[in-house]
Amino acid sequence: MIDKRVKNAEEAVKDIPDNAVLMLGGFGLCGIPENAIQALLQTGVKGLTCISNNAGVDDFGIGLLLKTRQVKKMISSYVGENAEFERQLLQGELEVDLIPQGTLAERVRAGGAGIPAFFTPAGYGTEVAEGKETREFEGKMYLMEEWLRADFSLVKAWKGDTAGNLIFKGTARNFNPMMAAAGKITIAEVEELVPAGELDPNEIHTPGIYVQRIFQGVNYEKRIEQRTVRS
Amino acid sequence: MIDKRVKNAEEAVKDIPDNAVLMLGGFGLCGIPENAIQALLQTGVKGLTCISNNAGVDDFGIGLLLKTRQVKKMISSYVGENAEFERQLLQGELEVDLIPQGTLAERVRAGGAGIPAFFTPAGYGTEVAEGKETREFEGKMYLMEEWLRADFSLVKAWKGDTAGNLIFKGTARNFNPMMAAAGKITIAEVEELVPAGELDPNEIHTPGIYVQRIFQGVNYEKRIEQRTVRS
Amino acid sequence: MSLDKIGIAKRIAQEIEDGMYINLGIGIPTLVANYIPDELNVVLQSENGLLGIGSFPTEENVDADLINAGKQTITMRPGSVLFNSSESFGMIRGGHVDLTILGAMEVSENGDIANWKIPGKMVKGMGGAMDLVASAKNIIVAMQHTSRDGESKLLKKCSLPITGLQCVKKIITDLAVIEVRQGGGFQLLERAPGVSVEEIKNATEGELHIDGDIPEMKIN
Amino acid sequence: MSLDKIGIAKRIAQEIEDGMYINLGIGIPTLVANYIPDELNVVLQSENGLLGIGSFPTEENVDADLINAGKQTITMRPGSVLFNSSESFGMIRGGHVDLTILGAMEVSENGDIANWKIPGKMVKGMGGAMDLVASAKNIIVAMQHTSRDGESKLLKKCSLPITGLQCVKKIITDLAVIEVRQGGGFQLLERAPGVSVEEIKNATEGELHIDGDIPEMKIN
Repeated sequence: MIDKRVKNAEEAVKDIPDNAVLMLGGFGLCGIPENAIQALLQTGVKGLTCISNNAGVDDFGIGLLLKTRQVKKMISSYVGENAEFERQLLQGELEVDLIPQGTLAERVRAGGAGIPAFFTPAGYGTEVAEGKETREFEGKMYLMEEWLRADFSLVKAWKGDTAGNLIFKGTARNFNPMMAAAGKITIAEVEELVPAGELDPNEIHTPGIYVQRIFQGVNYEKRIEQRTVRS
Repeated sequence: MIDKRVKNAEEAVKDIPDNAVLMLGGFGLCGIPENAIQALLQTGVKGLTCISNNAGVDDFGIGLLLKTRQVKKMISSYVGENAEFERQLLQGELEVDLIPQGTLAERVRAGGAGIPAFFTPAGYGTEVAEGKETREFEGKMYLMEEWLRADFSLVKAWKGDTAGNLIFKGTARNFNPMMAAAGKITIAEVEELVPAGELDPNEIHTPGIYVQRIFQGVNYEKRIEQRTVRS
Repeated sequence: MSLDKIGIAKRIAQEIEDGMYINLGIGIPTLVANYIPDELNVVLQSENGLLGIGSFPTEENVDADLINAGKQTITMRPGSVLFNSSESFGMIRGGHVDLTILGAMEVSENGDIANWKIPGKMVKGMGGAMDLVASAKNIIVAMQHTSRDGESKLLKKCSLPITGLQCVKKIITDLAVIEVRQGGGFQLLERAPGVSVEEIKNATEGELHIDGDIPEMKIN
Repeated sequence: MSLDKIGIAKRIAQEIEDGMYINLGIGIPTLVANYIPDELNVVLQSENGLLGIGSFPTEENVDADLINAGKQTITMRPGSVLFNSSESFGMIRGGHVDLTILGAMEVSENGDIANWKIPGKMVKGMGGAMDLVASAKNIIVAMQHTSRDGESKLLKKCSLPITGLQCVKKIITDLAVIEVRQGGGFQLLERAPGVSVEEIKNATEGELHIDGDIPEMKIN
């Protein structure tokens, strides 16, 4: 098997240039590439376009890259929970494209799967449809939406092997598998990196063919946004 | 959890009417719904349209339903290995739509996922493109292809639970997961049926929401088309 | 007396039928889960990738890798299944989810819904709402009948940016249960306990059809 | 002397580079797997849902649930992964497979390929061929230079129904290694051992460019 290992997050992200288009896995703070984000803070790369369902919180996740003004544009479905984000947006310092969550997931999936466009009913009749082609199928109206691809995809998995195969845990899977496939260079960080052959081929969520670099992450904080417990 | 169990194959397929559109999982004879096919031979339902990557062999798989003249039309990507099929086709007794394998997989996936149409490069410039809309994206030409859905999908899994969740084995997965999602009524047969809660939620390939009926199959023959062994 | 949030959630729970797959939005809809009768087998979907949402975890069982679409820590019920966001919205878009319950700022008498954006205010995004309303077979809206300023939220035409067209089937508010009629118009089905038809009429800007006696909701 | 099938497979194997993901078609391409140097780490894809095809199984290890796209029983190498047909063709269509090697009936000088249908004969279907040729970054065709009747299969224009347009990058036959030039035309790169340029020219109907001395293939 092809060995995709790199030493660490710094090594993995060091060639990401200014103005790169990135995809970052995660839903809220669940399943985000914590180590890669930290490493981007170190490289200081600027002008990033970040495709990610959310934009983190003020002091965690993509919020950290917003604070350092490394992000030029966010492409997301929901960006609450972040005061600095709001400030930059209102000041015109940050561009934001808001996309329905299912359309975002499918556009990313289309990018990885070589499908340049598809039709979805989401957003028909709303401002999301402005400037987009619409078409009727079986009496229902749909919008045409195009694929999304990235220069680099940063994903986080639970387990991975040296061939780049990934297994996610719980709802930390979310956007990670589609983003892994839609990045020209995909960088996967995992909680546990094992030799190729140790993962059951039938239980792998992301085939290693989509992953160019993999490393074992460190110091996962896994911050919780809404700690809700049974009384 | 919702209990999707039915007694057996006969019970599962008894309301499939003449002229129904069926999807049948499998690639070659690998991962085909053996029990459901046997039960259809019993009900004697006629005029079926079968969407399946292949058409079985003369005395197994869909080939059995061809022999009894229960099939009106096949929608497949490759239909070799079947003399009776060839005879019926040449005699004009059987309609056949041939579709590129990836397009077939994606059209079925689109059917399950509520996407009425998408663009693919497969078949551009060939007779597959006749009558289809073409469009250029980023300098490359694509065809528009529409979704496929079925009245009933017949799928075969390795393990399943009473809630309809399915796990496939090896390359017997193939078209089964997409077909499970694209059937109005999906009938799953499994080698081992377990109570809901016994399968690891992280290892399930097909969520039970797509499955309306499930039963434990019997007497799996799992015939091999090309038994190739190392000398 | 108008219903409180829990009252609305309890009334909505009565709409749930055995065997349903259900997506619950954030806010009142999330509360509905607490009032689904035990004898019903239903499965709750979380669009971030889970079928089979269970109760909140105990302190020891909190798992950062297991949250719902509202980013709350949750548990899984036996028979649950995890999947990615593309599969999740494939499920929604493909019509596999039987019932969607969500909040709204406005609903129009032809079933349009507005619930994602207020011009002039910070826009946080539509999340999965546009996909849900464009795809769901059956959509019930949970909301207050009027705004804090007393303005009706059941309108002839939505004034806020639309989330989806002609998709809402039923509205359950603090005052009433209302159906959106096929050809358009609100049909009053039930009154909140002690609320008069007149009050509901006054609180409804869109066309309200009232046929015969309107029963009171039964809520325990 | 022209190459036999094994010779063609051996020569094609020389095109394979470390780290490649490769899809091998049925026939000669399948044989290529036997001649990939051990020191190269490559992964073979089977479009029915596997990355990491291994050797054929021993009699005891035959598994009906594990076959390749030619429906032959196979094994998996360590690090393999299984997936469904939609994922598999997403991989192909999305350009993730580095090299596709497949057979052909005809190739034209602008890289068109015909390999699925002969008018008047029973049509078995294109299987995955149209997806592969429309999507692959690099396509090498393995075939005989001429038909059994001695007709050239490297043509100005394909006479048979097309599988894909302008997609073939290289052709390796029993007589020669030929590149399809960017602007069109066949470029002769190598001769089979003992085969003359003249023989290749005579067997090639399309425009054949011959620049300088044409080396013999090195095959061991």
